[in-house]
Amino acid sequence: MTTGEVLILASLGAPLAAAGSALIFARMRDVRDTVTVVAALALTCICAALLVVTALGRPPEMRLAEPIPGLAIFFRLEPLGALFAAMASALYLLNSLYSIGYMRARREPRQGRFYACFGLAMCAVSGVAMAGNLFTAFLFYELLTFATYPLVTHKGDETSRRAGRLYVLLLGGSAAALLLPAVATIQAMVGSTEFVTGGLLAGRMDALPAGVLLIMVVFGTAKAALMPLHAWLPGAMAAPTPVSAFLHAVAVVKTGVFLILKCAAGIFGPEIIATSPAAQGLLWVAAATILVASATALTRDDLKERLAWSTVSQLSYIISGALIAVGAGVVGGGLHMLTHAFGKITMFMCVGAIYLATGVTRVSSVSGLARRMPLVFAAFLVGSLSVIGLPPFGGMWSKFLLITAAFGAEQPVTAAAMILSSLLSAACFLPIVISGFLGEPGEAALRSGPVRAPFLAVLPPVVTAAGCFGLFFIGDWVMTYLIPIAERAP
Amino acid sequence: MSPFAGAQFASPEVIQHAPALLIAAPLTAACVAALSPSARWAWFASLGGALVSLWMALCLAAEVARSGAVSYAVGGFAPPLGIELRLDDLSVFFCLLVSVMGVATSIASASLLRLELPERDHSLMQAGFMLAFTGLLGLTATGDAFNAFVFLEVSSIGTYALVAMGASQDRRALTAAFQYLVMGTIGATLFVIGVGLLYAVTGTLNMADMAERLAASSSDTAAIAGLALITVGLALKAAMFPLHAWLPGAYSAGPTMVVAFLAGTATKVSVYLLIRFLMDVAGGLESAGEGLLTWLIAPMAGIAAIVASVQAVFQTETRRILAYSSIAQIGYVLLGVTSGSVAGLTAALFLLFTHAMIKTVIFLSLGAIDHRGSRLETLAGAGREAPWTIAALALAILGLAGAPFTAGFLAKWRLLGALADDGRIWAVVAIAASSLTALVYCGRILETVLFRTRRPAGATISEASPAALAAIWFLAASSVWYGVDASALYDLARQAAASVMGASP
Amino acid sequence: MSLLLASPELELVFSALLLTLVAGLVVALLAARSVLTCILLMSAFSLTMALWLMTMDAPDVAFTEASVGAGVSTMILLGAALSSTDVIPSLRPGRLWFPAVACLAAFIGMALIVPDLPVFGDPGSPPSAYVGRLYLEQTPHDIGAPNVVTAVLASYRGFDTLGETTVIFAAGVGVLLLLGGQVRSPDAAPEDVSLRASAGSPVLSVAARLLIPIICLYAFYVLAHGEFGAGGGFQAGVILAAALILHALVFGVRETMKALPVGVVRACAALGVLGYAAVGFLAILNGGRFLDYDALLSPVFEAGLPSSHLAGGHHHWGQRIGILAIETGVMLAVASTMTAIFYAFTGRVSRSDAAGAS
Amino acid sequence: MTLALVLTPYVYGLGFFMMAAGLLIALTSRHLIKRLIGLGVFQTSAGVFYILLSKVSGGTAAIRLEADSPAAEALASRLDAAYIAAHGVDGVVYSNPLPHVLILTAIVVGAATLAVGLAIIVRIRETYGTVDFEEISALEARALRDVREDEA
Repeated sequence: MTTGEVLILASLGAPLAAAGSALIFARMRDVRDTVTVVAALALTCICAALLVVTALGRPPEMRLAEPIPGLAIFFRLEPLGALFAAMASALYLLNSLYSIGYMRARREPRQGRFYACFGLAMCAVSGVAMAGNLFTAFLFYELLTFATYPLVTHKGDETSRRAGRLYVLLLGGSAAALLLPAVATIQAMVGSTEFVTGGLLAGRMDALPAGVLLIMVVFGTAKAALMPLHAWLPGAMAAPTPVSAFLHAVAVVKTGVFLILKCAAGIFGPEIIATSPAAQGLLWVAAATILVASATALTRDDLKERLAWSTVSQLSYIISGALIAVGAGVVGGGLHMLTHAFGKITMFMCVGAIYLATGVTRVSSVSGLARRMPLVFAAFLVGSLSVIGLPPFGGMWSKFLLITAAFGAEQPVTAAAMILSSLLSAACFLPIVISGFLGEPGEAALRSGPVRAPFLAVLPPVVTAAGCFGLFFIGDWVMTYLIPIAERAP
Repeated sequence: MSPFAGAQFASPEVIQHAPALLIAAPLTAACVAALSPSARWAWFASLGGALVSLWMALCLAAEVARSGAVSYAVGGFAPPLGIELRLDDLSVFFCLLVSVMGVATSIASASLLRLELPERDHSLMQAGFMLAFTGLLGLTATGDAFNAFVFLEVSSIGTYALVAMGASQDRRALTAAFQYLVMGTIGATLFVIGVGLLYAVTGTLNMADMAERLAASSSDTAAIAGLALITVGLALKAAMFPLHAWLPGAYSAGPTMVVAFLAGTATKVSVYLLIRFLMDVAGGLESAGEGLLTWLIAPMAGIAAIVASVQAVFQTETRRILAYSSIAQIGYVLLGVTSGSVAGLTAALFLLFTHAMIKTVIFLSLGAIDHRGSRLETLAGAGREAPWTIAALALAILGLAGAPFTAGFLAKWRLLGALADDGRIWAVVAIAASSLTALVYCGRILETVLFRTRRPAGATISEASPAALAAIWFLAASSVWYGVDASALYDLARQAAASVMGASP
Repeated sequence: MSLLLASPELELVFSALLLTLVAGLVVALLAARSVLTCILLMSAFSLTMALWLMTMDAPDVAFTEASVGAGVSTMILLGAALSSTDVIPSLRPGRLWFPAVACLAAFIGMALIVPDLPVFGDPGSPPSAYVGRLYLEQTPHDIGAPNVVTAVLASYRGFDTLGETTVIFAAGVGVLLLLGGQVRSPDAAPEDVSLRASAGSPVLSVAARLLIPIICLYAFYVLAHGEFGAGGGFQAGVILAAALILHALVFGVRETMKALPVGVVRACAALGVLGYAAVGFLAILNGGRFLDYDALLSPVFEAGLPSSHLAGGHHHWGQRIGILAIETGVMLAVASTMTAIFYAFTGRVSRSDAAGAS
Repeated sequence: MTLALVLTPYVYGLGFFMMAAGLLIALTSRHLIKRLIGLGVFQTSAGVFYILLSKVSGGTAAIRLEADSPAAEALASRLDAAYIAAHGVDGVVYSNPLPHVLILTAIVVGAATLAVGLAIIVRIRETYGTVDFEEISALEARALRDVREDEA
């Protein structure tokens, strides 16, 4: 077995082991939590190694099993996937620490199941990130849906059960009804579903049927929350904050857009996308999503819901990037995936910390809270600036790249939507920070005594905020790293 | 390559008689069970009969892999005078299906019976179960059309009474059993009239001989009518839409061991006969077999896939949900069968096997935790009280929903791929729509057992017995295993499909 | 039958007329409004059917139809329906039209294929010319029994008959499961279902004591004679059961159950099927195929036996012994299953009567 | 043979009529016992069809006769020699025995079905107090409604 194969197996196995031991040690909380963190740390190291190996130009490959002749569970890394895996594992580590702080402080029940599902979800994310063909990606994509469903319904009340139903129905349903037939059709028509540089279907299929397939793939990947299949995401906010922070700002939604990016680059290829009217139509849908979602975010008073709507909007940036058919679009999409993940997870963690310390969940009640928890609000500010796309934070590079690419591909509508949405984002988040720092201390700020959020709930957002800052400086390196996936793009 | 190629499970003397022993062993077991003084001995007898049959089925699988097809002239008279037991890849596939489900049910049966019926009935229940098992095995093995009718009745007559025995838990079992009896008998009689018409045209009852003579016959109106009657009769037995009305009642009210076994095998074996007659016996009459498949079965199967799934959503009783889901699954299988390609038939057979495993797990585990004809709500929070049983149940339900890494997913995948390949987009749409609906009812069951906590008073749930757990987990684990590495089962299915389509595998 | 009428064509006409009578009884059945009428019509239907079968040269079938259809079936129908003398209400027309149209369509569909079916009485039709004829030609050589129906039933298609016996056994198992819970021991058996008015009548009991052995003897005659003329295990079994039922009617079920407990009856049914299967296993052990009667006797032993009476082959003793053995198994299974069913029904009916009375 | 040609549709028609009538009774009668009787007629009519196939004009029951026995000679006297030579076996024309064997089996199966069906009916009458199909349906519907009301 080569080093690459060992690494791939380990990156699938580590989170699985974490899941298993979380179940076995469900009642011994210290053992359980330690094992989770150790596994996450190991996973981060493994993914870093994978990142390096891929950067050295020796992408590891592995054929796990062949459930159907001619159709294998097959892994092959490439820059985008390695980057995604590394990002997810690093944030998984931070979020595990944060979860321990949050869940213990809240004395949540069923924590064994909680960590087990987290581990399983992370395994699924690794699987998608490393998938060498669409079939494998689909398998792990679906696994992710089922693994996160118990997390959405974690609270067990009627609201969360209803959210869970919507979650499974939209994610599982769209995958079963659109993505699965698309994958099957590709396999039936081309005889393979492998991701190929330049596009598997390029030159093998007419633009019209390929366009139909493209529509099926993009809407079938409802995790990317393109309207009108976005409703599950605000609903999923019923879950505990660590779940919203990691899964619904990073793992689940990014898996969706990652899959779309991979398909755009590896299955359809720039030629088909450039000529297909379907791609043009989807771009308009994405532009509409960007605008409508960020406008809706403005109207939401619940902090988590506001963040969720903003996520819907930001995800469509990445989808647009995938559909622009310019190399810079895909690279920009990949970069935005990274920067938005850091920004949004920071914001979610902050919101959770605020909730722990004060019980505040609404925008209208944050007034003056920053005086009690300045560090958290500072991190929130950094996160929002990055998401808005202002220097000196990572989000700036990706937005810049995407908007330039949109203009370059003569898609002024998309570019305009992105610019306008950035303004809306600013209008959406900055008032929170301003009111937190400058507003009169509200009832909530005065009522509760000096309760402090646990250390483990404050440290991780600060670290990710620092990450947002750091990304500003390594953005260029990331772009260079991602260039190979956009090869052969016009 | 068959996974059994090169395997040898017994001495040549035994293998030589395997086709007869396959059927005679459970028959003997049935008699012994009826003679048994105690429930325990009857259980041993039934377990022994089922195991010997499984052993013989394995021997036959190896033998068929080696030599193509096995023919056994019962009584030493060569066909068409004598009755021939004929096992090719297709029949061996179904032999394995029936005997595996039979063994699993048999292992779990003792503890299931203890929950449902007084001890004095156990030995006769085991005898009836073995008779049904004999009949189904006979159906898969026989090469004689009238002999098939006899085994159809052997498998049914006892079953009617067995289903009615559910009356100790749910009085509706009686009316359901009566309806089952009337419909089953009408089905079998239509079948026998159809065989009579084929006999009138060909003068023979041996299926292979019949196929040859049909291919040579000049006028085929009567033969087509005969095939149509056989199709309708078997459609009744297979609960094919719209002739499915008997099934939900029988499945929801019958005793668990009976329902688990029937759900896994009875309708499946009818599908086998349908394939045998329409694609093999009618092979010479291209217009007839294909016409029936294309214009009668395929549209009905498509409607069944959608309508039955929707009906499943609106049921309140757990077993009824699953019964309607079975009807929809038969629709999927028949869509695959009617696709007219080896890939489609392979996918259909694969789905059929995996679905049999899944449904057996589900019914066995529901019965083992003492949940019968009752409403879904009474299962709320069962996951906490019976974690092992419910975990297997959840795995199986995920398989039913077609979640990845389960055999159910791969089966659906193959089916959709094959149908898309044949350009049957309407069938793909029907299955996709039905799968979506399946997600709703599967989700409902999962949500109830895993995430609900409040339960109406009075319902107690306890973990299944070790024997039942062993059977349940064996099947559940296999269904997951076949979701990752399906090559063994898939190869078997493909060989079977290729043998009936006359293509080289 | 064929000897009665001068012309073969007239024979066909006569047969068609009898069939018209049978169909007429079905029309009457369609219109019948009381359960008792239905049962009696059913009985008459079976009897007429048996007559018709005689005209069709099927004496074996006629025998069975008369004993099973008109005899046993009527009896258990009456047993089950005794307390329900109610008039059958008719179905609402709304519920009726769809099945009626379906049945009519089926009839028309079937009628359309008549031109493609063999002509009535045609000796050259595929069924009569192919395998059917082969049996007639081969039987003396293969089996040696004059009655070709028995040869086919018991030997050529012995496997079918094993299945058929199994069906009967399965029915017995089913009925005992459903109704047998309360007829375990003679003490628990119901008071009596004898002919109450005549219970204890010396004439009847003497007649019965005389008749029962004769009926039993006749059953064994039918069993043994099956090889040469109409008859065989099924018919013998039904007749044997009739003797037992007569005993129960005259002396009371309780007495019969004492003489022949349910457990014994159930065991006999199982043993009958088991015996049949054992013949098959024995053939395998002797190196033949399952149910190959030729393999039952070793050649050395067979050489010492006189050759069979008809076609002088030396290997027919195996067939004769095999046929007799499996027919005995069939008789045992059929007789005990019928008795078990009778026990179950009579036990049950009076039980529910008793419940109603108290 | 002309007479046979006329009779053919008639006898098959009677057989098919019995099938349809039996099926109709089995499907539509309100009384469960009558349903079973209808089922019996339906099964028997399948037998009628088989037996119709077995008849050979001028034939006799399939019990082998020696060609020189008086019975065989009496039979032969009614037929022309050519017919016997073409369709007879060793000088005697027999009807086809195979359908007889099959229908023996079918009759037994019918009796078995009847027995099990009646056993179920007896249990139904004990449980519901009626064997009227519609009354049973009404009772079940009422029971279901009661359960629903209890819950509500």
